[in-house]
Amino acid sequence: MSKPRLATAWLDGCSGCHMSLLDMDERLIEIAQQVEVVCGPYVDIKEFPENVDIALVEGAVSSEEDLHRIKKIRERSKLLICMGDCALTANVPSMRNAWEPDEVLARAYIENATMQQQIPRTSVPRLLNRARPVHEIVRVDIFIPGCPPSADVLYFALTELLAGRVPDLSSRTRFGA
Amino acid sequence: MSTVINRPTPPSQDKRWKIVEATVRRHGYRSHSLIEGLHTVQEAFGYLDDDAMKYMAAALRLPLSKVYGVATFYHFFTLKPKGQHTCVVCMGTACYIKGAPQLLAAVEQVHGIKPGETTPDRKLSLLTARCVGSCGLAPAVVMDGEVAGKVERSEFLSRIGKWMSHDTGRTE
Amino acid sequence: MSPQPVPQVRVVTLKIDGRDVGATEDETILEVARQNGIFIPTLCYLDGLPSIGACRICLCEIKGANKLLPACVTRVQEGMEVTTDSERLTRYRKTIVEMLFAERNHVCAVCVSNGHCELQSMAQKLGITHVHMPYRYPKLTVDATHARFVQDDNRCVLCTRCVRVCDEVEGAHTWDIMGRGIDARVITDLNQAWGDSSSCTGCGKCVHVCPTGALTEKGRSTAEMVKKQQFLQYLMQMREAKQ
Amino acid sequence: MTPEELSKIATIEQEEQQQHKHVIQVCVAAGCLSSHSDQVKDALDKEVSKRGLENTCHVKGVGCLGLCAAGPLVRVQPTAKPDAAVMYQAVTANDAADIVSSLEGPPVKRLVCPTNVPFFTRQKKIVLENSGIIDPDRIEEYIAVNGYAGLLQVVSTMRPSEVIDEVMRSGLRGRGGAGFSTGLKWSTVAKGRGSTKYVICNADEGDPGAFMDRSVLESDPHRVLEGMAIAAYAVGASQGYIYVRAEYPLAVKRLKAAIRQAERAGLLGNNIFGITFNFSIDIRLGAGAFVCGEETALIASIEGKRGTPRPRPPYPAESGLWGCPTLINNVETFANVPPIIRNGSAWFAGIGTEKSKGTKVFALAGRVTNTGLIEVPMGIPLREIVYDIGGGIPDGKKLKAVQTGGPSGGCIPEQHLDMPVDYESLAKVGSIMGSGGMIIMDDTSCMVDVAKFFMEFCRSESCGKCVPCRVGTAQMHDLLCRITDGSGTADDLTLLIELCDVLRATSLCGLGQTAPNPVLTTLQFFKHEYDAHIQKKTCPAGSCTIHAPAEVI
Repeated sequence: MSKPRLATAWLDGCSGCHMSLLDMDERLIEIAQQVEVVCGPYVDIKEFPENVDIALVEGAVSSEEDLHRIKKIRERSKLLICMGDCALTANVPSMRNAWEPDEVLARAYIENATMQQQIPRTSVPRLLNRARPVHEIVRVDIFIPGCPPSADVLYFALTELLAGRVPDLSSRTRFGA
Repeated sequence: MSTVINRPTPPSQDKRWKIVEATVRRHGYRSHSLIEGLHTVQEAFGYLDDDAMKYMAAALRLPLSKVYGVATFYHFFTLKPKGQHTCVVCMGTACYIKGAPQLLAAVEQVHGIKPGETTPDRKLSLLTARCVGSCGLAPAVVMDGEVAGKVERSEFLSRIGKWMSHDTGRTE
Repeated sequence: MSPQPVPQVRVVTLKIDGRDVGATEDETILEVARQNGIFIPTLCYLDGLPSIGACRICLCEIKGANKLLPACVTRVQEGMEVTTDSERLTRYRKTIVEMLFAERNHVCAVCVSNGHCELQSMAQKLGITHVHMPYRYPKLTVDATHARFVQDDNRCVLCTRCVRVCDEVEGAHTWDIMGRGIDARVITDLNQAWGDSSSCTGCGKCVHVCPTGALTEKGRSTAEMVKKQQFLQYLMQMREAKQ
Repeated sequence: MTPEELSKIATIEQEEQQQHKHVIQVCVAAGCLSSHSDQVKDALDKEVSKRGLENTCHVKGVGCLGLCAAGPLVRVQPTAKPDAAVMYQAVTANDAADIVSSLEGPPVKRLVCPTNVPFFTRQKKIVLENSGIIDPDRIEEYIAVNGYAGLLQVVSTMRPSEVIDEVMRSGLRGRGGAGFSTGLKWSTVAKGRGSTKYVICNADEGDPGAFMDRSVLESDPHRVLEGMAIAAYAVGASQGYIYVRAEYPLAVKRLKAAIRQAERAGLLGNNIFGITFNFSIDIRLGAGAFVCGEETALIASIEGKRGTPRPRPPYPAESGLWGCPTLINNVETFANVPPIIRNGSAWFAGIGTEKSKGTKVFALAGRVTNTGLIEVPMGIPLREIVYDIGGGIPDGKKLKAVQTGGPSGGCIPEQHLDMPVDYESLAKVGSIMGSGGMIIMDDTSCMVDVAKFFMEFCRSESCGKCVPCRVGTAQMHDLLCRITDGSGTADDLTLLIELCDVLRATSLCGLGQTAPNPVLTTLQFFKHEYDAHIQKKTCPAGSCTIHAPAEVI
């Protein structure tokens, strides 16, 4: 039997969840032996492939590109896991949600800019009206709260999954942990 | 232990405060007459301002935040002065299904104000009511205190139009 | 005040989660459950403040009653059979807590109360991993005008503990609720800046009874605000002793 | 006031009325008043005096004549032959001369409003028996039609417990909505601890689309005062409050006048009818909060506070206003009491159905020909109300639903039209009797939009104290907005249904607990309309503006 195909994806987040994955240290080797890492910031392949078994998603859905990617990720993955608060609550990216995107952009790129005051319109994806948690866009199978979830929590979740069990995380992590 | 109670003096010399004072006196300055008192203030002045609420708080020996909490809980009370003319569109069920929303839309289209707002020249305030109880005559509108039934768009707008063109103070 | 004659209270027996327990009839289900080591989740309730039964998280099933009843205000009765935990109750409790997360802008990760927040720990206890209803993202303000404290409406759950402690314990009644429904807000005096309040004594009781990061001490950074609520019990005991 | 004085007032008044050959009754209740019936009355007065007929023809303002749609209504009644009365509709001041000229001849044909039609003949008037007959501003007229005779009978011949038994036997149930046994409520308050008790009349008629109570207060205010006084005697209260909407200025004015007159006549105050029974009534104005229809919120409001409800028990009957046992009944309930006392409980129990006794007043409104106020015996089929009394649906449209019970009620579809109107039958189809608003809807009304309308109402009327109602009504309203504008999904519908269950089970008071009802009944009977909005992005009734499906966010 071939090893499960694992992909990670980074939407609107600070990459802290991916850092936390790296913090598994030597346990990374143990995990790497059990899975084939097929896509993500850590590997060369950036185009999300077909037939992924486990997709770990960090970040909120904030731009048109995020929206496009999360739909593709869902289509191509058996198990979609939200890794961290941004993916499951929209967290810090959602703090702009009480305002319209144009107001937010104007604040960042005009009011608070000292030079080159202009709102980037080209070669960056358009912001959605709201930054949204992943489950509001596509079906999500497992949620791992935390900001970021600790390396221990991620290790526990992955080993449980690889052992064929649904991880019970309630006593191990929470929003903001 | 008891403290000497000094009845507060009204915020101004305005004679309307006499009516307010009389109401709270009639209720023995008891705290439970707050709503009655606020009704009197609003009837006399058209709205409740900070001075009025401070006065009521002092007269009835109530905390300021409690007075403000009560004044903003009940939708009948308003903290902003109304325009010269008021138009209350009934949004009861019968009026709703017989076209009240369209009347509101008409005012917004022509005079640019939404419910709860007043035109910049302070001539017209548009309000909504939960139900004025004239369901048999839906849609009903209360125009300057007078109930009008089976209101039609064009007649409605022309009545408001008359208000808007009158009392301009301009001679043409 | 002169001492009140102590009225006769009857002893009753009842069942909580199948266990036979004894109590006096002036006690609430919550009090009796806690005495017997049975946990019922609560949010607006705080020992030492008058109970209001508003958050609906402590709702319990009572055999024979057609409605769920809040444990914090429902008095025990002879022969009562109470269920404090069931699949149905957990489902309701989860939804209610999720409602609170969806109502305002609770971003735990950057909150001064992170790790010390009753809403956050309630979500964990109930196993909430995400909020299954749309977030509302209201535009709310932060009032930092007070010399020592900060009020952040984004994190308020309208439990009114601050209103009650200020009114009942401190006696200032600086806080109250303005408006109603989804637009209700906690205010000081005539909805003015806290720093300008003429009634606030600056005692800080409200800050420490607040279950979330809505009322905090100034100068705290993320996860640094630890609330100390023991004072309330202490004050109540001292006052009782004086009477 | 002594019993002899009461009957003397009645006799004098009746004799005076007999002196006039004709009486012209002009409806001056709010409905007709809004089409200027006051001007009609002035014109008639002038016309009568111009012709020097003051001694033979009496023009008077009366309460609601019922058929508001045809107002202003005027009724001309020959004193000798009351049955020969003629009703005129859509009368203007210009018609006054013709009406006065016709007194001795044939009626003014162009104005005649036929009264031999089901709208008038199928009604059964108990609560409204004086409405449109007597001048609400004159206590003498009320006394002349047996007014305050019930109170006299009670205080002079019955013990309080006998009064309660009589009300209990009549089977009267609360007319405010839930239909709790009135007798049972009275007996609980009577048993309540302490010597101070209160009687409150809930006249905060808050349902949008209901104006029964307003009409009773405007047309026959003394009836309500008498009902309250009888209740006060029965439960042992000496102070009463009428909590009335500030939006009803005319009702407030008439109530104030009525209370003053009753006090002056010794029918309110101390030592009523010479016995040691004291009862005073004060008015408290509501200020626009639907939730104050809930008993504990109403009490908070009378105490001058924010009108937020508190958990029950304890019920107000045990611990209500200022912690004292308090009886709260609504206007129509109190108005039923004097006739029950005068005519006996057996008479009342003989009207209606097994579990729902007496009559019910409905405010008939919406897409129906005869909008107005009606009173019908309990158990009458809904179809009869809509098609016979109501005259059917105008403009050749088709009936879609009948909405009863306001924001706590539901939409009853055509297929249930033959059900009897009583508490149990209405509950069976997911609605409630409510206070009596009855809105007829035709196929131009979108049922999802109606559900949205009521949810907007609940969201804005929620007091905000408990979480499920405060947040839940806002969430549900948002979901319904999405569905009606075409951006709703199947998941939204699932969540909507789930929230219905949560609000129902967990909200603190009736407002939140019943807020889901309009959604649930429209889902039960008109699910296809929800599906059309969600799946096909169309509104079958054509009333919702569906936006083109834009981006998901």
